[in-house]
Amino acid sequence: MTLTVSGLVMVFPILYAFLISFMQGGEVLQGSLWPETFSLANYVSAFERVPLLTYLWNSLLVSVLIMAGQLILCSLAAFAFVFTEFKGREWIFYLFISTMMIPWEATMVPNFQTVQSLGWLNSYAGLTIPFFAMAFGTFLLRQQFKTIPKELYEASQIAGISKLRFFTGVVLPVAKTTITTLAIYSFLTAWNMYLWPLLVTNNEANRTVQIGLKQMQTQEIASDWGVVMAGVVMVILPTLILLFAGQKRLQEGLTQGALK
Amino acid sequence: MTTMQHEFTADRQVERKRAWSNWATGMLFLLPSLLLFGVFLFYPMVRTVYLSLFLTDSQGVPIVFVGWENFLNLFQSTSFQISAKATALFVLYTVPAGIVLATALAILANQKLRGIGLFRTMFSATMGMSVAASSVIWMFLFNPSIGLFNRILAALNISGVQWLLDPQYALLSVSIATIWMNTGFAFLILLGGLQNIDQSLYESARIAGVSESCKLRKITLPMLSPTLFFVTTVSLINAFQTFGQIDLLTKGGPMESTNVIVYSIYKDAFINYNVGSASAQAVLLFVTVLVVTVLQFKIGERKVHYQ
Amino acid sequence: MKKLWIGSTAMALLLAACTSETEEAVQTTDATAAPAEDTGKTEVVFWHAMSGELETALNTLVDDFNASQEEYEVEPVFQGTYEEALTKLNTVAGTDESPAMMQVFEVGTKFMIDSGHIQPVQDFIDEEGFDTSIWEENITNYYSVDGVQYSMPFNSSTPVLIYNKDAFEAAGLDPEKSPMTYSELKEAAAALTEGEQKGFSILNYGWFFEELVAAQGGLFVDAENGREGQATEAVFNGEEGLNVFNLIKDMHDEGTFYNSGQNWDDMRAAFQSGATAMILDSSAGVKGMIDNAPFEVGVGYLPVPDDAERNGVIIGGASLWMADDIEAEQKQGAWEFMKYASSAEAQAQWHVDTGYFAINPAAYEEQIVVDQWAEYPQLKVTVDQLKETQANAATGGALISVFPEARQRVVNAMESLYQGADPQEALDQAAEETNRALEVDAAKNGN
Amino acid sequence: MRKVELKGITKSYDGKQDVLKAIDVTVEPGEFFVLVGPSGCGKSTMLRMIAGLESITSGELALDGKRANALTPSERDLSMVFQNYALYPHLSVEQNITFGLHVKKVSKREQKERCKEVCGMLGLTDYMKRKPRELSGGQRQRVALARAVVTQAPLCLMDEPLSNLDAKLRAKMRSEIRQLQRKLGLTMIYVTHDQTEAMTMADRMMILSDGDVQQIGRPLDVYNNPANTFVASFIGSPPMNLIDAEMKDSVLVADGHWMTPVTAAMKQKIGSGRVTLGVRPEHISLAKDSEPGFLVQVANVEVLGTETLVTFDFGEATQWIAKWPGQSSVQPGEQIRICVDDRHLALFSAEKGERIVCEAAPVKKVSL
Repeated sequence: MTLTVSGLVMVFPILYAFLISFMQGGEVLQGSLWPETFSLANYVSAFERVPLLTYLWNSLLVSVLIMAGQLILCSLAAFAFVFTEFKGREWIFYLFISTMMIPWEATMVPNFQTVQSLGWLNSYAGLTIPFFAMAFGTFLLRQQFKTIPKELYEASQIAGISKLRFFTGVVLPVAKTTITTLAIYSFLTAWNMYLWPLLVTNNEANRTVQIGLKQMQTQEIASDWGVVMAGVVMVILPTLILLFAGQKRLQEGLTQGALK
Repeated sequence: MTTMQHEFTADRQVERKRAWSNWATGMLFLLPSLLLFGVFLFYPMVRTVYLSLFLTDSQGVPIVFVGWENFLNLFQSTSFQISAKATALFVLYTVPAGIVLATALAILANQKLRGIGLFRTMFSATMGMSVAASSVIWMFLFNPSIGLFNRILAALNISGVQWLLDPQYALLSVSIATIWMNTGFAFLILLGGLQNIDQSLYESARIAGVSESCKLRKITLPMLSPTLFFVTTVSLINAFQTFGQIDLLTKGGPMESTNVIVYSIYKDAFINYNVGSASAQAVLLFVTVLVVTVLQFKIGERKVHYQ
Repeated sequence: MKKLWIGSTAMALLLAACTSETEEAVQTTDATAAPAEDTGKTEVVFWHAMSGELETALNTLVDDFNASQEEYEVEPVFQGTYEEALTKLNTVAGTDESPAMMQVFEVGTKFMIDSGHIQPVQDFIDEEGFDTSIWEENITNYYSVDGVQYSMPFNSSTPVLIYNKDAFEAAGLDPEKSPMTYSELKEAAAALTEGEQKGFSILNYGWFFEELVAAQGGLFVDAENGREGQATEAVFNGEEGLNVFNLIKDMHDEGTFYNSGQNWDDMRAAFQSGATAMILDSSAGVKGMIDNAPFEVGVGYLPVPDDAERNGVIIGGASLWMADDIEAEQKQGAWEFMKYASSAEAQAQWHVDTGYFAINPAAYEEQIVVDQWAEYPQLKVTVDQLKETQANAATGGALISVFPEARQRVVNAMESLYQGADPQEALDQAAEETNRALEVDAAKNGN
Repeated sequence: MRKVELKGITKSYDGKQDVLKAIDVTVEPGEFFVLVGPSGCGKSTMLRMIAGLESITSGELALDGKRANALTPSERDLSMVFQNYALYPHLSVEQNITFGLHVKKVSKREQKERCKEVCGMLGLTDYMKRKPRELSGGQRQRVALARAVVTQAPLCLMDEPLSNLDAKLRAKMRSEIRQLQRKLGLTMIYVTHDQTEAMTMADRMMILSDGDVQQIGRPLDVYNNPANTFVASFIGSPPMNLIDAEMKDSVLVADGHWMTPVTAAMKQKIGSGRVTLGVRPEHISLAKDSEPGFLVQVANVEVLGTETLVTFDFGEATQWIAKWPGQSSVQPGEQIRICVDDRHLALFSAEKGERIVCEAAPVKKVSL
């Protein structure tokens, strides 16, 4: 009972957005809950108004690139923090952690200038590479790698297996669950970026879908809420599907005690 | 003996070489991250600290060195005091409530029931919602004339609330929306934490005839504490840096009641072109988050029960 | 060190993936631009902040221009809100990334002039002997300083009073007669306030305050609104400003005022759902309001205090600016587009599509406009209000670079009224804070 | 087969305190050498130093006579079995066994063959495709063994490999490992805290305590002639009974009133003063009517079938255990008379607990 009620409360805003996206002009402003007819007109205008398909594709590409980059860099760094020993390791770790506290808004202008001088404006490189290094992900993976018995590492040392081979052949597969979790997390975060993609792109060819959402809202004249909500649905649908599809896998990973 | 010593030095050399190669390997693994951090975080941060001591032109080029003046002005400005207070309140509203909610949902969803997967999906759904999309929806819910909340209140014969327009409620309203947006992520992590708790602990508690609330206090929460600690840390840092929903829902108003420091930084830097003042605020924010996080580690680690 | 080498290869591959994507992207951009190059057209990049239906209308305008001639290809790119677009321009001004043409909102005027990266359109006007008299004087007034036309007015709007005719009738008021003075407004609001319905609402947005002050002939800053020299002090806390604040305060205290916040859509929702019977809105929003409201909509002039002389309105909206550091061909292309956009036909279409004013009054003679006015007689009211405006320092609008900040201060002061603040104190505080911003700005510029 | 020499090996983490103090030992080729001691005594550290997983602070490690201090683990050509088996959870049994063989340049075909052979040897043939978590504890253990064996390294190190198994399985695996080692002729260094394992498996063993070598020797020698009280109480189950005693005139007096006469030779060795006196449980017997004996009260009786353990109060604070063959009918609370063969009395110095060696005296039953 509690479960059902809290479940409905949590998803209500999302359902509401879906419902509104099917409503016609007047219905929205009179505050109806249920559309009189399920019209797809809003979706049609949403697609007409902005190149949604291009945007969706770009979002997908950017998110996947960022995800891949973050996974590679974070797991490499986390591996170094757990399985290699060198002077200053702790110090560098704290340096990493401290980056989480730097407000992103404060770094935006210098970063824009950097990207500009690298000639990365209007490119996927400019959209993605600045996000490849992520303290949160490194932290998460480091905690996970720490739970890997150090004997696994020692056994491979005795067998003469190289660090890199141990990394790819043992650490990554063993930490699969956490890596999946992180992958989903970074995909979603990347998908939801707005201000940065707006700054570094100057044309529609590589803009992302969140900008499209903003493009549908207006300031001085009335926004067409039905169309905006249709846009909202188009923006959240891919991530919701990913979440629902990944849910079971995530769940499995979380429950499976593996060899502990 | 000399050969022994000779061999020993030889060993030391090999070891030193190996230590160096270890260091090099470690650094090589870290290099990509360090490089990007350096370029996209540390460099701008250093620049921010530098700029906080200047007045700049609209393009952020320093013109006049003013030393601590930007900071002094901030401390004297009521606007900044309001910002600081709003930030503190926002953190206070969102972090504890968000964690309690997510924990409660996680405990609810950790039962073994048929179809529980559906509820888990429902609870984690907000994780798939972008801030932009969520804000649009919440703006609609909060709308004083056609929004759902006021219509519910009206149905209950309670006069409507100006959710986002009344300085008394605006921060609270934004906090409610924020809690909702952040629940999905916290829920997923906490559910994972719950599922890692050894079931035998509950079995022995059941044999001892311990009450449910006692089980919660004595087993679940202590065993969940490392996860809770992690979630708290991340939530705290995120709360201090919340930007999107403020921009979309209230733009810092009304009467600056939701003008949290990050938003104030954004406004100063991008709308008012006071890069110096914005930089000074960024430095203060960074220091605050750093102090809070360190404190949290100091206090939190003592209470955390590692398995 | 073989293992390490593999590590860096992985990185290199990833980077390569990124760059190859980039190249691909660049190629696709080239591909879309290719026809332009084939026909030898000069590309003119045009940054704007028009979203939603406005963007559709803008794209139509641009397409028509591109189809109308062979030499230039204007490429419109949405860059976020006015603020975001300006921020972005600010970061790229003077570089290769800079657009040839840029839409900037009215409060950014002084900022643009000071930026040093713009080409005043006056040079082209002089060169061609272009007749600027075809432009609506009250619009061009805003964008010219010391007789130099800096930018080309584009989308312009003014505030108007919008009211619910059905509610007027129900309250026993004449639905064809909108309140013209503050006391008429108060009376009407009192009559309209009933149950869930409040009488009147103003969006908490600095623009409306500026307009209400200017309508009485009041200035915003000294030095004749900054047009006779560098403004150093805010004067909006004078009598005219106080009139406006007292009006809001009184109505709020009487319970006839509805606080609709800072969001345009919220205000409109309040009007359309019957939460308030009168609002101030942009002339650009009138048509949509008439279409969507489930009742008859009336449009009237901005009210003024009973004893004040009506000065008229300041022009709002945005204008088109030309970048300085671009090739002459591109400048010419931008100029051609500006001329095209100000032509009667283009302006007529633009006016009909968006509700923004035609900067070229001849457009109102065009058939499509005549047809639309027949259908929406309310639209004519907005134009009349502008036509009747006296051209002076007050209606010319203030020229300060810290305008965005000043607006925030005013909004703050407006909001504090609802919390019971004293109107004069609230205004004084906003003025004082604006003065500080002016001071800091002056310090930056070394004055 | 491999010879392992440790010469003055010392380990220190902080540079001040030594966790291992100047260890000298040689493990002969083909020998099954057991390192035994309580947890924290440094035995695992020592094994890991041999493996190359820990650095050597000072001293020399030689493999087959060649200095090996600075060699990496893989350069030492050895295999190791870990306490938790260190199986790769994501790999099948077969993959686990062959993982790493490619480094040793073993061809794919040979890898398969070797794996098959080893699996056959260890009864894993039916499980080759399974993942570790689908195996029982004993099977996982065998996989870990197989992984060590398959490398054909001449030296095998084992770190408490049986501690995660139940008692019955442990006994079985002990014997299997021993047989395997003999069959393959491996040099084995085996760490355990379980003295039974040490006793039953070792060719020779080293008893460690607090980083110090207590004794090195063949199991029976150690059992029969423990070098000190530590070894005496650590080796043997139940452990050797110990009690403080004082030399008074020519008798040893324990706990105030238990007395035993000693031979002149012993007396000379002891001198005067305090000693610790030890007796193995199996050397305590019920006194026959004709023999002198002590009257003690039985506190507990454990009948194990082939033997009986009798716990009785000895002195104020001490309980001793006697082990008798067969099934005794003694009951708790009963008063019994016991006696000890004085030939089996072990004496240790009171301060350092070192063994005081006396030449064998003629067997004479004495009463304490």
